[in-house]
Amino acid sequence: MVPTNYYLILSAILFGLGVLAFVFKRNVITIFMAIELMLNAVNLAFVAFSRALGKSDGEVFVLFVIIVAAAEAAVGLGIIILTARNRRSLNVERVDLLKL
Amino acid sequence: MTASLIIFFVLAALAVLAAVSLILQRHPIHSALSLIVVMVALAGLYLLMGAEFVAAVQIIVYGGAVMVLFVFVIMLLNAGVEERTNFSKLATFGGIPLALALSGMIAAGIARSSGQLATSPAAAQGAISSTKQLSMMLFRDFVYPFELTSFLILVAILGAIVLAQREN
Amino acid sequence: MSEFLAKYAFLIVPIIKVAILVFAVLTVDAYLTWLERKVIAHIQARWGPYRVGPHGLLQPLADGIKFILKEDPMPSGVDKIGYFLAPFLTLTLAVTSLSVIPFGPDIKAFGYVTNFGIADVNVSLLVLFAITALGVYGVALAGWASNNKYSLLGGLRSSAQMISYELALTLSVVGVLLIAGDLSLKHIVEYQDNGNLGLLGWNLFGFAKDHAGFTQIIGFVCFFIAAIAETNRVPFDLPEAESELVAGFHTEYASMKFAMFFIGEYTSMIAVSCLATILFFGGWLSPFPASWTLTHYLPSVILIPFGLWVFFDGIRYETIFGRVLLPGVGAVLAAAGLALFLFAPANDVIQGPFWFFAKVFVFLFFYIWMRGTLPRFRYDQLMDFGWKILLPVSIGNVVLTSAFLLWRMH
Amino acid sequence: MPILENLWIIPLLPLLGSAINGLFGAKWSKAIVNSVALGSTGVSFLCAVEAVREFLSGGSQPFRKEFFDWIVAGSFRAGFDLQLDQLTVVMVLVVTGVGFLIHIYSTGYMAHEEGYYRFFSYLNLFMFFMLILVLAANYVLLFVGWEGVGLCSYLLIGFYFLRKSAADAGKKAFIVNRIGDFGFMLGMFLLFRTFHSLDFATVFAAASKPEVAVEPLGQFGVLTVACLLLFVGATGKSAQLPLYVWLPDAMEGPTPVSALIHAATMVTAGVYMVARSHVLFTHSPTAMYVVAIVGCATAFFAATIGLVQSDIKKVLAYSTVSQLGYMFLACGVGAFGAGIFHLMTHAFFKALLFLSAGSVIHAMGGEQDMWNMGGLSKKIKVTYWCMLFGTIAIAGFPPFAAFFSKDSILFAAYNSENGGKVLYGVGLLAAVLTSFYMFRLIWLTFYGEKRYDEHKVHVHESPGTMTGPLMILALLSLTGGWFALPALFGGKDYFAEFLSPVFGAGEAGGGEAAQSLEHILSAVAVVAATAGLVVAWRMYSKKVKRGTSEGVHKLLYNKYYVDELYAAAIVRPLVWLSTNVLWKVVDAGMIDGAVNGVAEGAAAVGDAVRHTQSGNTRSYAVWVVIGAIVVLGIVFWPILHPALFGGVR
Repeated sequence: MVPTNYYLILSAILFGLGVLAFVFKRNVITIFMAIELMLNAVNLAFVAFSRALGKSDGEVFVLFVIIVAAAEAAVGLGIIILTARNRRSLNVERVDLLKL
Repeated sequence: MTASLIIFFVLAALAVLAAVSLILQRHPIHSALSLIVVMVALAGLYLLMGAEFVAAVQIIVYGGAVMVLFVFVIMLLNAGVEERTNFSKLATFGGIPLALALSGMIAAGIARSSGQLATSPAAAQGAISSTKQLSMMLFRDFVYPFELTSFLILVAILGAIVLAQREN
Repeated sequence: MSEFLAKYAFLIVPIIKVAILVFAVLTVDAYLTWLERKVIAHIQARWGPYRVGPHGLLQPLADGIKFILKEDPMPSGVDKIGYFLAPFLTLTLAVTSLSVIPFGPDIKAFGYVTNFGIADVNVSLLVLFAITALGVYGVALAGWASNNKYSLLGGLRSSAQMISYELALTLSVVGVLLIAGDLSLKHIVEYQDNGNLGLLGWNLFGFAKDHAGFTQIIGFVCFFIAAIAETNRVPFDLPEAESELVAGFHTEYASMKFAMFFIGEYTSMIAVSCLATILFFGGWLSPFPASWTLTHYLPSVILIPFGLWVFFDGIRYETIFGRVLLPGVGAVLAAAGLALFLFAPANDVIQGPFWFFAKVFVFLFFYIWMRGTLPRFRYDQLMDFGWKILLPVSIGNVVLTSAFLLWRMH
Repeated sequence: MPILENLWIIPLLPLLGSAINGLFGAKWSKAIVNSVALGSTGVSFLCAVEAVREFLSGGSQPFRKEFFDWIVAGSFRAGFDLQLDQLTVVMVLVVTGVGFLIHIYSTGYMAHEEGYYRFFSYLNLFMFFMLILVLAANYVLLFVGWEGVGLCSYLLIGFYFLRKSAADAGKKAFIVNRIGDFGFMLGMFLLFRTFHSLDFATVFAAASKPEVAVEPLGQFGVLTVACLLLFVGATGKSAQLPLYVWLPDAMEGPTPVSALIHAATMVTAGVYMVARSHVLFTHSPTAMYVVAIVGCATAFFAATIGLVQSDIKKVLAYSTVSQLGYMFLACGVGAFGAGIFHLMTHAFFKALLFLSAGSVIHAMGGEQDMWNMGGLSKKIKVTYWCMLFGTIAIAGFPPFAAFFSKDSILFAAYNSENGGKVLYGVGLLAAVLTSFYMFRLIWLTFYGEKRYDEHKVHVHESPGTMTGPLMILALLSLTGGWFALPALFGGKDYFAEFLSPVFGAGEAGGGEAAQSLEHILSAVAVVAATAGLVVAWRMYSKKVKRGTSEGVHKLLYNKYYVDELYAAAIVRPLVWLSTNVLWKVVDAGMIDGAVNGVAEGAAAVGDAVRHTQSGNTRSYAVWVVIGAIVVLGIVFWPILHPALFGGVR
């Protein structure tokens, strides 16, 4: 039986790596992946907690998170395709019209 | 060092390494592949925790649909190796330490707080969350959120179609 | 020794099983290619392979040797990881997908009960879908990695196609799940066992236990179509549409890597056929009512004459090889049939697998038949069909089934 | 299905009809719209009849049922409670019956109008609210109907909303009614404060307890004030002094509307309300007295104006006001039964008159000025006869309806204490005037030489859908009063007796003296009516020209300049206030100023901080991270500070 803390620490590490990728990567798609990574870390924590507390709520939440992530991926990738078409680049630093 | 612990550490190491490679890889496809590895490893961890349904969904939806979309889009846009520009001073200098600080905080928080939660006996023998029970919760207690998610997905589909179609 | 066995049975038995399975699968794949070539040849009024061995029975062997011995060039500018990963991924996943399939009822041997299959997971269907879901990457990756326009297009097409049809595939199964109320393939089969009704108890006809069933014909049709698309077979084989994309995603692959794709494709065919058998055609259940005990001798009744025919067919064969091989095979078959006829317990053991593989064979034959018959879809037609017809219909099936079950409940 | 148990059906049907017509009617042909409107109303009428039958067969026990709670707040409860007793029976039958007839009539009259479906949707909606009003078992629900009919009347007056006069008339009606409703609501509040309930049953039971003292004349106790406030509402709705001004203008609406809403049903709501709360009124002679005086004054006042009007509908409008005055007079002198009786008969003959007038207008192709008519009796016989019936009825000749009702009112007024004689006198005078202006109308319209251009207007009888209801109503206004027929010959007044469970048998005190007195009085009334007839005949039977307009005539013709008075006294000051204070100062100054100020403030802040917007997504990402760190720091503070500053746990 693996102690819950291990899972939590792991999820913390994964989340941190996700954040790292989030600020470190330049490619829009990769940044998006970083977000997915963070979501996964959170899911892990959810499942671990639901195990520890002996309730299924956590897993239900994980399902919801996954659903939302799927929807988000559909829309987000649509946006990315559009941006790439218009800006001819996937580098977020080149997509910088949103300023004064 | 029980078998489950060994499996845990193997999978955990796999996940962490894959996550690191996600960061280090310069080609989106490789990042995507690393992410898939992370997800599969996580699915393995779920199985280890006895949450087989979540594990399966994790692979089916994340591995089989979401990431395929990513790969598909990468191929479609024929994305090349990413260029490491450094226009954002804030990100260049502040980004990595801040991210580390954040994860450190979370880890510290967990380390300090997780003394409170003791593994419940129900969890010990993994009696909870047979898939049936999960579905019960999903369709009884969480039925309205569930229906809402279906609506959300519908909206997402519409949004994706509207976004992706070329104006003609 | 025996207690050692008892101690490590949980480890040893699966290993043995895996070994058997892999070997069997590879052989079956090999002879599936032979069968395919033969059948299509006859459909097109040709002879098909008939030089290597009697009836070209050794053709698969020859092909295998060819695959192994061939040079394996690697095109320039490929993405090495992807290029190597892709075929392995395809093959591994395809074979793994078979691991959760119960080929028959549990076997009792040496007082040790084991399931007729590798693993007995209680969400085996989900696991199966999970594995098939990952199957996309093999193709997509191969297409992208091998730095070739045709391959890329093939990869794109197949990933799009697989995503599109996966939905229909999954949804078409939901009806069965609603009826059985269980995700374990074994239980799904057992649920269809409606004693004296025989094949009417199968989900296809839906006179399941305590009348809580509903005919899944729609579901089956959707499932099978989607499955064909998932396995990239005719008429959905656009990823490798040779007339448009040379050979699609595996244009740049040769020798063993190509063979892996090949085997993977056939293995997934088998897996899908098994799945169809289990979900809709009662798995290992006999189509006859349980009371008709005479039908238990059907295997022998088929095997003995077939064996004899093979035997005598071999006798008149000109090459020495043929004279030895065919009669031998025939003799073995006939003997097996006789043995079954004589030893009732063996016969009972064989019943389940016999029916199971019979059904699977029918499906595989159907696959080949369609390849010999149907033209290929155009890409946009493919997408339209998947999204605008298949998906709605399978959703409709879900609604219909659940409504019916609800009505039954009240 | 027992209708009585499901009383809600009766109002619901017209609502459905209204909804259907309102939603889909635009697309449909007139036939379908007709069938929906008529069907709903007709069925509701049948239901009403059935309900009444069950009511009577059930020993005519007052029926009351709470269908569902509507407002429940603390001790206050206002439910969707309907009740059916003798009073309601009369009202419901009148409303649904006359309403149905007028619906039929409208199909003919409105046949060539724009917004046909709209008209019927409104009309049905009105039926719904009116039925709610009469069926309600508590003041709140009654008020719902009260407001609802007000709304419908507004909508229908402004039916030709492209005509400014119509729109203005609608607004006028609405606003004037608001004033009355304000009083009504205050009255309700007072009642609730006094009796802690607004259910009729509870309130009246509490009020009729012996310990509740009758407040003597001239003393303003709670009940008096409450009654007066309610009566203010009644004056608004039933167009009494001083709030009658909207009714004449309401004639801008289509004639069936005038007939249904502004003659037969809605305007009588006030009378109904007063009669319904008779228990309260009888406890306060002051209020009764006020009611009587106002009613009497209105009856006379309106009649005088009606003398000289040239617009045929205006005449009828003023006559309506005056007749309503009669009803209030009856209520004021405690003869609630007589009031309701007159209400019913009035519903018949005034509806008849209006519809006939409508038929005349229809025949004249929209001409309403009586001075441009004349000699129509040959051309449109049916209409003429019906109109004549109505006139005779309203003038109060036996054996027509109003004879009985009006006489019982006058009789009651005569032997009511403190100043009954005066009331009686004025009422009688009003009766004379009534018969005068009605016959003036008859002569101007139907006799004499024709004063219109043959070639422009081609007079034609109206279709059967219009004349049919006319004849039915004519019959009703002939026979409508015969319930009281035996009373003349010492028998008993069946109508009063029928209503007596509601009002108590306190009125129409029998006895030989009263008997003979009543004979005398009715004879007098007949004489008065005849006098009016004769005068009218002398003045208008021979060749006439448009009345000169100076002196009294001018005063009357301009309706005592009341509208001008109101305009000068109330409207203009209000307009001035709202333009110069509310608009220019409050709105433009304070409100807009505040809004713009906020906006400018936001803009200034934006100018200040927009320099952080580098537009580089990664910087934003880092900002997000920083935010997350801060939030986590706050959340984890209790856990972290020992970790950071080496505190001990």
